[in-house]
Amino acid sequence: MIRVRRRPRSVLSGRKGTPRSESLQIRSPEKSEVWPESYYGIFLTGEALVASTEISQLDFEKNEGLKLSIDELKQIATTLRKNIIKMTTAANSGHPSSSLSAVEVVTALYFGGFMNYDAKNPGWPERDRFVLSKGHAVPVLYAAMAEAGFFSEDQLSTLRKLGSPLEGHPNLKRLPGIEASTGSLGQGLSIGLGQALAARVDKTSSKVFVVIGDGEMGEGQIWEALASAAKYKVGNLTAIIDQNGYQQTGSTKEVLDMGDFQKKIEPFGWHVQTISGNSMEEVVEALKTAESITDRPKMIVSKTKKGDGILPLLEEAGDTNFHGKPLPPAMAEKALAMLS
Amino acid sequence: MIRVRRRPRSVLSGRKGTPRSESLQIRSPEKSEVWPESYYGIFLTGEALVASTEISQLDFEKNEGLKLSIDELKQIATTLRKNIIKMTTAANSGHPSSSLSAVEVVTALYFGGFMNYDAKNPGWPERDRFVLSKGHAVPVLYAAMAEAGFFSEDQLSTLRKLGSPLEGHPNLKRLPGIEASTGSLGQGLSIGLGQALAARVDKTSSKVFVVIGDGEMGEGQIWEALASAAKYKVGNLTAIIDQNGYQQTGSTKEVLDMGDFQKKIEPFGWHVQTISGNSMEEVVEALKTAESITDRPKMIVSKTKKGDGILPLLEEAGDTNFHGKPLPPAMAEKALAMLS
Amino acid sequence: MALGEASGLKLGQATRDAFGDALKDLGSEYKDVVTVDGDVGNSTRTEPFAQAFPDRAFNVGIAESNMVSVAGGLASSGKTSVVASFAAFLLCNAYDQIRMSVAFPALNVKLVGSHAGISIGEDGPSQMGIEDVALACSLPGVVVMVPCDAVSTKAATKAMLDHKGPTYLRLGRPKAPAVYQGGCDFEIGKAITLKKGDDITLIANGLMVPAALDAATELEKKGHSVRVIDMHTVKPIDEEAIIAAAKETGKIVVAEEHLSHGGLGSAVSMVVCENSPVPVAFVNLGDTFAESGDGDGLLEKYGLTSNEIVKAAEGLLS
Amino acid sequence: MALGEASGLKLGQATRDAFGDALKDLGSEYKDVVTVDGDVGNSTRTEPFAQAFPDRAFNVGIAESNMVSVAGGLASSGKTSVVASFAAFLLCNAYDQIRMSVAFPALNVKLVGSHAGISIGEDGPSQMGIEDVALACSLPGVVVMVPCDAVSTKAATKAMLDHKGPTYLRLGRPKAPAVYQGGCDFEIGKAITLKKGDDITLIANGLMVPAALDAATELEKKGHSVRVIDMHTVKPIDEEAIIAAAKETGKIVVAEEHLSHGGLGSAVSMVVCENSPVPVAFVNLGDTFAESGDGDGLLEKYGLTSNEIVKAAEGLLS
Ligand SMILES: Cc1ncc(C[n+]2csc(CCOP(=O)(O)OP(=O)(O)O)c2C)c(N)n1
Ligand SMILES: Cc1ncc(C[n+]2csc(CCOP(=O)(O)OP(=O)(O)O)c2C)c(N)n1
Ligand SMILES: [Mg+2]
Ligand SMILES: [Mg+2]
Repeated sequence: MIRVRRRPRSVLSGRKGTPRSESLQIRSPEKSEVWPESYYGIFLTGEALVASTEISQLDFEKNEGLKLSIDELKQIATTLRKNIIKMTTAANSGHPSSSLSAVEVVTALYFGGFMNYDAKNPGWPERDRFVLSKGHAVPVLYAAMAEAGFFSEDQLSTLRKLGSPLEGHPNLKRLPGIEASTGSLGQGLSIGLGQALAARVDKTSSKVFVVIGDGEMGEGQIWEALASAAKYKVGNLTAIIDQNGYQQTGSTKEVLDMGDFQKKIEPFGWHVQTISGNSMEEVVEALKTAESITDRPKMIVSKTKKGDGILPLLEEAGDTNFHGKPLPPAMAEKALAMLS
Repeated sequence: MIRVRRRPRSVLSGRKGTPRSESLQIRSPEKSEVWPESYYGIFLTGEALVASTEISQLDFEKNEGLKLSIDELKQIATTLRKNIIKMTTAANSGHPSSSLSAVEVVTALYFGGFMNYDAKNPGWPERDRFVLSKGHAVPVLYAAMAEAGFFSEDQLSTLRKLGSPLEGHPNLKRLPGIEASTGSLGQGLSIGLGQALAARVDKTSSKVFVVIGDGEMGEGQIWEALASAAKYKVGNLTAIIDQNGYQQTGSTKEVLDMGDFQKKIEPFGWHVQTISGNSMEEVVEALKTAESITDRPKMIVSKTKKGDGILPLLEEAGDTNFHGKPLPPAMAEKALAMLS
Repeated sequence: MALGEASGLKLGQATRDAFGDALKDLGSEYKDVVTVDGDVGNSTRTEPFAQAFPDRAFNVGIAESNMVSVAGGLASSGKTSVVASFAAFLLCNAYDQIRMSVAFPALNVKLVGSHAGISIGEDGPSQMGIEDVALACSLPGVVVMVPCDAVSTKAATKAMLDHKGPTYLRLGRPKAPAVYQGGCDFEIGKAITLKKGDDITLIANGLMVPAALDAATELEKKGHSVRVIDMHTVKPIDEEAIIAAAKETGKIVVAEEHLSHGGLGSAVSMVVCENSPVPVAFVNLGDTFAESGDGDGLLEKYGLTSNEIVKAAEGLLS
Repeated sequence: MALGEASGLKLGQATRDAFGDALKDLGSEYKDVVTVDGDVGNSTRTEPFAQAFPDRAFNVGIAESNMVSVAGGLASSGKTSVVASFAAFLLCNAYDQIRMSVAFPALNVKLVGSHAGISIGEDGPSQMGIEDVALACSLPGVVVMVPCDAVSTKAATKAMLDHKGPTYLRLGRPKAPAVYQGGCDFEIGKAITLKKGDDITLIANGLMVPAALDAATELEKKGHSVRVIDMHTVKPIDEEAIIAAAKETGKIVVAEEHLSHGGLGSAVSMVVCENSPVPVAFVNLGDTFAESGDGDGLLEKYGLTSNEIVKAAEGLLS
């Protein structure tokens, strides 16, 4: 079982964060008339939620912890993928394919040494922030948070159930560690910009990372945020477009073809890189480059595959978008086998 | 007195437009406690509202009417400038400087042979449409409409007065010839796109022209419209950014510097030209070029001066933005003299 | 017990499905109709129309502001624009565009909001339209309709296309109990009395209509004579029906799957206070966001049930 | 006759000016306060604060959606964000951002909308906030304040900063009659009784408070004993004051510079119906957009005057 938690530098050096006042309350999964018993199978069979991997507990005191190797990151990515499928199939709803495309980016951010956070003290004011603007992909975030120790892995099975703080879209009021309540597309980059500006006002070194969907780029508010982030030269803001080529009603080519994002965003005054976003190597490299730029906001156009990791199954099902639907249990079992 | 009215081709060839049902009702100006008597001076002295010019009635039947010469267009532009100043000073409110920067573009569109309309039958379905997205600059439009014969020039003095359809921002319900109710910035390009698409559905040759402010370009909705207009390759849509370098609270450089619009908009799939928008020659040339492009939407970045024509007076007043305020009567008199 | 069961209703189509079918069916006759979508046509059910009439269907992507103003532009050129999204995204995300590109110029735009209410379930609050009626009613001149089942939704869809001017049609996601089995005489602004009665009136719309019918069944068992009104149009509201209810039954319960502020309850209250003051009780979401969970569980947890209507009625009757 | 003149009030500062002064004055003490503007700081009067505290003031340009979510982001990092624009642009153009980036996460964002009502005059309907109260009240958990004059606006500005959570403050453009000359004991959710009386109660807020005072003067001349209440907070509404008014005076007139739907009138009606049904009459804009014209002329034309309040009251008293 992986348990990765980075103790932020400031905590090590004696500063103390303020804990968030609301305490985490997670109820056990409730049964419901709505779903057939079988949907709970994956969790109810007693199979451990997270395939245990070999990465050992890190030495936090030396604070070299989170610079996991590419191989270790890839192992975590696989764990996240499995949990994404399990939890959405168990919930019998949700957006697994949208979550899968963003796995490498989220894994690298949380476990690759790019973000400072304290899973046991999520309200630590000087933490870095992660905003999932494409909120419907929140299973990838929950999987990462469980992995990072914000809450226990078993709780993933409460996804979308009445009473659970693991709501269908991120809710910052109910789940410590969530930095923005999203679900209405288009708002996350502006929220992240606000957080980046707060760090400037407070003279802290907090960084902010925002993940946006390629369909979501149709929202004008993103372009408002691009312009104003450039105005304020927020060097502590990095955004990632998860360019998986699909939106709800079809491919982005059919629905709204935004073409080459790099060409569109560079003239707004951002530093832009375009990478293969399901390659852990390229993601880590791009985040390093972004880290080194501090005089303006940074965009990573991350070309990915929606449903990455289980594409053959989506093809078999005749729907490589597979938007907003969970894998039926039999398909989920195949997917888990494929990922193992 | 100029009276320019183009009888659209279809009317000449026997087709008949449908008149708009609401009839134009304009009341005479009402006095008010709020403004000092002096503000009415310009209209009450009996001076003709429009300086009479030498251009003769055009021969509509030959339908060569509206291709006025550059010199004739410049004369009209001067008339519009004077009327903008007179009507806003008389109203003691409004946005003269924002109107003045767009005079050449509006003059060329209405009188340079680029738009088909019938001032006496404004509802003619196959007309071309003009949408003033930066609705606060509506004095330039009212001045042009009076000039084109949509209503009589005397009515300009009712601007912003209770009962007058010449409202502070364009209101399509009350003034035939107005194609969009604007005033909340950001919506005009989308409205124009809808009109361009309607022409496609109806298989008419209507064209649509939209004027946008450079500050207004901060509104995300414009960028939404840019993307979707490119998707639909609306070759009958031309937009003009009136890049006068100022918005409400300062220069665009200070408030929101969007830099080079051409570089930003070309990657969206538009045909883009950048011109000096207070040069009648360049405006006419650019509109001709745009007319020749029919496979995608067209943008003209029109670099202008806010308050063009009376800049020395704005400098003297120490405010080259002069946003949203009328010229005090004495300054207006000077301005009119300067323009004569 | 499922909604409507106590009053013998069977589950029918979801109102969004009924709308989708009706729109497609009317498409050939109503040639001026065009649709404008924001990448959710497969959820709002404009998709069948779009497939049948591809030249009259536009999908602008995830850009609700643009979507609504494009619809306004089409309408200003003579089209009947049907513009659909989730109620929350349509009303909340494009409100100013509705105000200025649709309502102020009084254009012929038909706003359609699906996924209204908390019964959408698992997707949670960000996707739930719980304030849409308040927002739609705050637009001068806009007709606001909240049909309760498939049959009345089909009728409302036709009424909306026949009406000249802007309208809002509120639709739900889950299957809805079939209230009108033998057809529905739907007229904008004219409430439908589903049950006659003299002791108390239950006024409801949307999914709360079957809940009100269930409540009436329960209350009648206890010996009360209950009037039930389907107030499918919130604006213009049927003042006559409300005044008659106030005068004749002296007590009113208003039930809706919506926030307390600015919904059906507030509209009824103003009519009552102005014309015939009587006690009114309210069954609604109150002043809160809901959460993720199964739809039925949410209706239960947030008090949108026939039980709550019965309780409210008994409070007035006692 | 000018508003407030009949009751001997003098013109004071516009509420937006009072807000601007108060915000700047409080800026040094309230160190967490930041402002976020959308290119209208010189109209909303956040400008003095921005000049005094340039590092804590952000102007994102003409982009209200971004403006509100940026304010939400700042608040989620511990700031008290004051975000101001014209009421119409703030509430209408950024509603979904308020819903999701502010109200749902219940962040400490202070929404401030200037140019509310039709008294702004010549700029016309596109710039008039006539639905802002309905929209603000439709946001769960958001406090909604409509102060009537400079003194109470200054108090409201402080109360807003002291309150933990999202608030909306409605401000007007023109100079407002000075209702509170000797200071104002402003408490969120606690109405202020300006005049005691037993025959009828006039409940008002904003510019309609001086109109109500004028009306009361007139009605008292005719022998009626009139209670006047400044209902400066629409949400949470002071139920106690309303119930007492209903019980003790038996008749209520509600006056506001706002649409009929979803405003103060509807909030009062619900409380009245639920607790103590009595006749209520309404003085408001009804269901219409206004037009361009001088502010006083518009108030007259659209019936937002003391005369209309007198008429409404006499309707109930006769
Ligand atoms: C404002 C808004 N409009 C519409 C939706 C409905 N919706 C949810 S996901 C989605 C598609 C998102 O596409 P993209 O951003 O490419 O994300 P992906 O699922 O491909 O990762 C849509 C339209 C929404 N959540 N918010
Ligand atoms: C949505 C919206 N936000 C704010 C305003 C207020 N406003 C009116 S004009 C203006 C400045 C416009 O600048 P620009 O587009 O450059 O036009 P200019 O006056 O310079 O021609 C602003 C902010 C508005 N009318 N609409
Ligand atoms: Mg995508
Ligand atoms: Mg400008």
